[in-house]
Amino acid sequence: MIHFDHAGKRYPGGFEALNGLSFEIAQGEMAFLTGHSGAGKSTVLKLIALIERASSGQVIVNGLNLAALRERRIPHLRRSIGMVFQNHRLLYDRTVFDNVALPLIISGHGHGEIGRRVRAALDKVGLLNKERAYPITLSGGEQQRVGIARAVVHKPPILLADEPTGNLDPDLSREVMELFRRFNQFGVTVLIASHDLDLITRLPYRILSLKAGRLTGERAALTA
Amino acid sequence: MIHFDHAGKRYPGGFEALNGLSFEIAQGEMAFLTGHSGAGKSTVLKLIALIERASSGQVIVNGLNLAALRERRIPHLRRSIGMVFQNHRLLYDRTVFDNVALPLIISGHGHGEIGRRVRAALDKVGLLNKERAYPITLSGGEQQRVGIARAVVHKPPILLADEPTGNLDPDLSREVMELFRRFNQFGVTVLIASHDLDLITRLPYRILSLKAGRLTGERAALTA
Amino acid sequence: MKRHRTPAPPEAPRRGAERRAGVNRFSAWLRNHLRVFFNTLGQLYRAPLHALLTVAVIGIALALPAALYVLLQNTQRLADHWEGTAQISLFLKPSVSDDEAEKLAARVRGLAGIKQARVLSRAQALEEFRALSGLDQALAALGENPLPALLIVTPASEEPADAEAVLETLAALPEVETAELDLGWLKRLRALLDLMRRAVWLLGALLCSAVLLIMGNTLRLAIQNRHEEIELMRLIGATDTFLRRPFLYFGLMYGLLGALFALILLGLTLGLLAAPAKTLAALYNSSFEINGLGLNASLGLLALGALLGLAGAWLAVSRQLKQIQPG
Amino acid sequence: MKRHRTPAPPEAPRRGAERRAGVNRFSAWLRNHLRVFFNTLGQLYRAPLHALLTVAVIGIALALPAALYVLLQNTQRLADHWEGTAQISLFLKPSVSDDEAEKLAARVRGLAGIKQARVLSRAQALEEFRALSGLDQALAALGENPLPALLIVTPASEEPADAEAVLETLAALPEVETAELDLGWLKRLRALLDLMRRAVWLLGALLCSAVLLIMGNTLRLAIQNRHEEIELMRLIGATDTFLRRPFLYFGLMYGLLGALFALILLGLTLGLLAAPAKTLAALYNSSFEINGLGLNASLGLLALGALLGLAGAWLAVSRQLKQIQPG
Ligand SMILES: Nc1ncnc2c1ncn2[C@@H]1O[C@H](COP(=O)(O)OP(=O)(O)OP(=O)(O)O)[C@@H](O)[C@H]1O
Ligand SMILES: Nc1ncnc2c1ncn2[C@@H]1O[C@H](COP(=O)(O)OP(=O)(O)OP(=O)(O)O)[C@@H](O)[C@H]1O
Ligand SMILES: [Mg+2]
Ligand SMILES: [Mg+2]
Repeated sequence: MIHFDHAGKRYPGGFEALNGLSFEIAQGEMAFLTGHSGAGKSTVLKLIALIERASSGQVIVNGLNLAALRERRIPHLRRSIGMVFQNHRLLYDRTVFDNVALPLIISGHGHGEIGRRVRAALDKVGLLNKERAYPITLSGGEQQRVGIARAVVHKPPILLADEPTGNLDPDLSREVMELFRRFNQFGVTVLIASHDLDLITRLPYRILSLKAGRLTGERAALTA
Repeated sequence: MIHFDHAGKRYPGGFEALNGLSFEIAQGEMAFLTGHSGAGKSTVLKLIALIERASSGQVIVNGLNLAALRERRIPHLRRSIGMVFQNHRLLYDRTVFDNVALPLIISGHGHGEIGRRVRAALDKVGLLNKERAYPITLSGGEQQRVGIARAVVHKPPILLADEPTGNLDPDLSREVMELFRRFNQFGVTVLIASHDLDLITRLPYRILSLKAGRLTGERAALTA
Repeated sequence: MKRHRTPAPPEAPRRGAERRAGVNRFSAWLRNHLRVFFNTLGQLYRAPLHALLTVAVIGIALALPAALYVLLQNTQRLADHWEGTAQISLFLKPSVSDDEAEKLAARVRGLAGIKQARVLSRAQALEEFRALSGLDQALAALGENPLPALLIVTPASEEPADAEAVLETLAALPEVETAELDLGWLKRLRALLDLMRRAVWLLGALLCSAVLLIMGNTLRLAIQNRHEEIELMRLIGATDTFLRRPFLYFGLMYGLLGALFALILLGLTLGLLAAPAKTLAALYNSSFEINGLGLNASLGLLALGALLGLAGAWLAVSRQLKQIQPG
Repeated sequence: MKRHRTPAPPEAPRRGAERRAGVNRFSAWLRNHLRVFFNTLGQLYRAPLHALLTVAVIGIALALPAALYVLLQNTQRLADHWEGTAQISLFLKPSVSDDEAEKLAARVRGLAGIKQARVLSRAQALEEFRALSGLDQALAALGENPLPALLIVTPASEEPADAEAVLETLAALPEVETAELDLGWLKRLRALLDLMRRAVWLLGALLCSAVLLIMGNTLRLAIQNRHEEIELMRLIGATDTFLRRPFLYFGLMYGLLGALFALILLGLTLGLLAAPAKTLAALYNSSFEINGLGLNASLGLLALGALLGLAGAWLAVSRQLKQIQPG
């Protein structure tokens, strides 16, 4: 589903954020990406969603070779990916409902279906009662969960999350991870960048460790 | 230095975020504020910096009774507080240097002094080499540290931090806490909201636990 | 969706459903347009002061060339009223009586290349002379009427060359003392109207570009203002078309409302100017009244407003949107 | 600051230093102003297209009333040139010779309430009549000159009542056949100029408010655009004055540049219109030339632009900034 083949990323300015990175995540797999601050975790996720283009090597996502993907087709790629951002990226002038509805509006869904799907997604993250609230009135953890609801509302085959538990207390973190697990059980390919080692090492999934843009270690998935 | 006396906060909409909260933090003390997501940690910090006004009870900061503080004097209060925000709040169209320089520019410092102080602050958070970079080119952890540099550059007597380690890996988290400790050793009053219990229970400082807007527990400072 | 009603388990991606939703492309398209249309209306409604400001600025910019156009039309009408077209004045010999003059007029009407001919008797000539020159008392001082009778002839063609030919024929008539082609007066009028037309075009061009600029500028700022939103939208897969649409509606709507504002402004201004214009006309013993823009030109102005709004939006949006990319 | 050069240990808050830095209030104030001034210049320089757009819009809005003002001034000048002030035309009896007319003129000049008196001989009267009426050939057809000699008298006072009194005195002179006070022509001119003046004021008021609106709108959007920055600045203790300052400079600068743009635009337009105006003047045998705005009025326009920019900024900023509070 996600295949990095000697991918490198050199940012303008010359900084080499990724260096000959190769790994593969199969369809329906769930994996963690870890590493110290600045190791390149966010950069990996950016390459997958074509927020940045790899400067060398190949990245293949959902069967598409991203280097060959034309500008016009990028929206198509992104609609097949749900992203949870490190800093939420909610729109503060819209209600929680409207924030979560965005991916559906973009693909032109009908009013009734939008309502049903958004409420289902909010229900899953336990925020159905905050539907009409504005993000500014939510605590940091609640905002994070709105972001998760938005990422899954259109049922993308791939789910990427950049430190989704950074702003959550330990209990909530576990709950959120549980949520991702369940999405994975329904066939979604999940890749999560996180440095909450305590939490992720306890889970049975594969863990990719980055250091200065290189894969330095990998813990295979534990069999349950 | 910071004194809450039966302070309550009811947000518009009727939600009771804080409820008869009383505690005191002495000058030169360092303390943690913890609690689950939505417990009211950020609200406490907002009341101290007058981002929100208490709806009942009293809050006294640096000798000022905030309920009686006129609108015009708010900047004066805020200049005596350094804040590290949960979501960095950096200006993305300015360099790291310019971001850190803001508090000094606001109080009208001279060019030479700004340069000296900003570099000293960046040096402390280990980002002196990123002086000319734009925040967008920094990793999440680096951005967090820029936020910390900005909070301390004008040497405020009070330092507030809202989950300053939420986006940092464990090593960096420890380093950042160490940084706060050192500020505290130089006489700065420090209050940090955090749910990284692993980290903060290991440190010898006082811990205030919130739950649904009430103080539910307190661990006194350990003697070193 | 019934099978998903059980609360907890997350829904797996059903690609079939995705595709099904994508089948009816047209209804999605229409839905999007309607949504954007009502959103734009809603935005106008929620920020009425802002909307009014922008609309007022565009309205003023459109009202000005429209006002000058109205002025031009009215002057033209005034000119037509006074002079009609090229005229030939035949000054008849003093010996020709008013009766003989009428007969001559009938004969002249029969000639080729003549549209109209009318007699201006000596008394009428004096009257008109008086009215035109404004020197009533000076003429009264003359005592006896010194003016001859005239025959005012309108040639069928307005081409100076044709008119000259007619002039020559007529000048040869025995009853005629002198024949004069009123090109002087005509030239002046034409020069004046030319000047005005040039001014209207100049001003019109200037102010239409001003509307483009205003629209572009307003939208440029509006887009920058929604920078984060656009970035996020791109991140979750919005196409350029989708992102552009609300701004184009915005431009269209503002242009249209601006034109409407211009029409109202023009109406008010003409109302204010009607009284002094009437006073002025009365001094010239004229019943002249200012005419408004008229239905067609009004509709034209609305169309122009809409077009300029849309064009300004397009220019700003295409350039701006490209620049906003998530990074 | 030497003692802080050791790398690691954080600096304790030195309240003494804070206070010391606060002592020289004036230098901090000046530093702030200079910084903002150069920042604003820098912004203009970095986004020249944006700056140009806004400046152009303001410039056009300022250029229009200025253009109308120039038109008014020129018409006034033209009118003065033609008519000067209230005039009394004394139509002399046909028996009065040109010599006698000159003597009469000398006598009239000596009377109270008379500013000037000049003779228009019969030949000159015919000439002027011809030029004014444009009916050369009609007059030529008259053969003999039917006009009497005239005495053109300018009363010292322009008050209609005073002029009437002078008129009565002069009408009583034995050489005078009829005396006419040229109030009709004067009235018309006054009505026309009145109309124009009204239009200038109307347009001026309209467009000055347009500039205010444009400025306000531009700044409103600029402020919203920097919403986050302002919020952050408030959080770290920026005062209202501090936050307002850059926007006021922005308004001032844009107003000033807009006025400059208007002056250039006006110059170009007058240049374009000079040729047809000359043609028109030539038709009237006049050497009339369009005058520009002049130094004083130009400086006035610059001041007006700066003032409007500042005022628009102030209006927008005070309202907007209050609304942006960290939450
Ligand atoms: N747009 C950019 N331009 C230049 N350098 C960049 C850019 N984005 C990231 N970098 C650099 O690339 C490196 C890796 O960044 P990245 O955001 O991938 O780190 P990360 O592993 O997500 O770190 P964190 O845990 O702190 O979020 C960092 O050192 C950063 O400074
Ligand atoms: N402006 C607001 N209007 C209404 N309700 C608000 C507002 N801000 C916060 N709240 C509510 O108050 C409660 C406490 O919020 P607060 O941000 O203080 O929580 P927190 O302890 O910081 O949580 P987290 O760890 O998730 O950041 C939350 O339930 C939130 O929904
Ligand atoms: Mg990252
Ligand atoms: Mg919080």
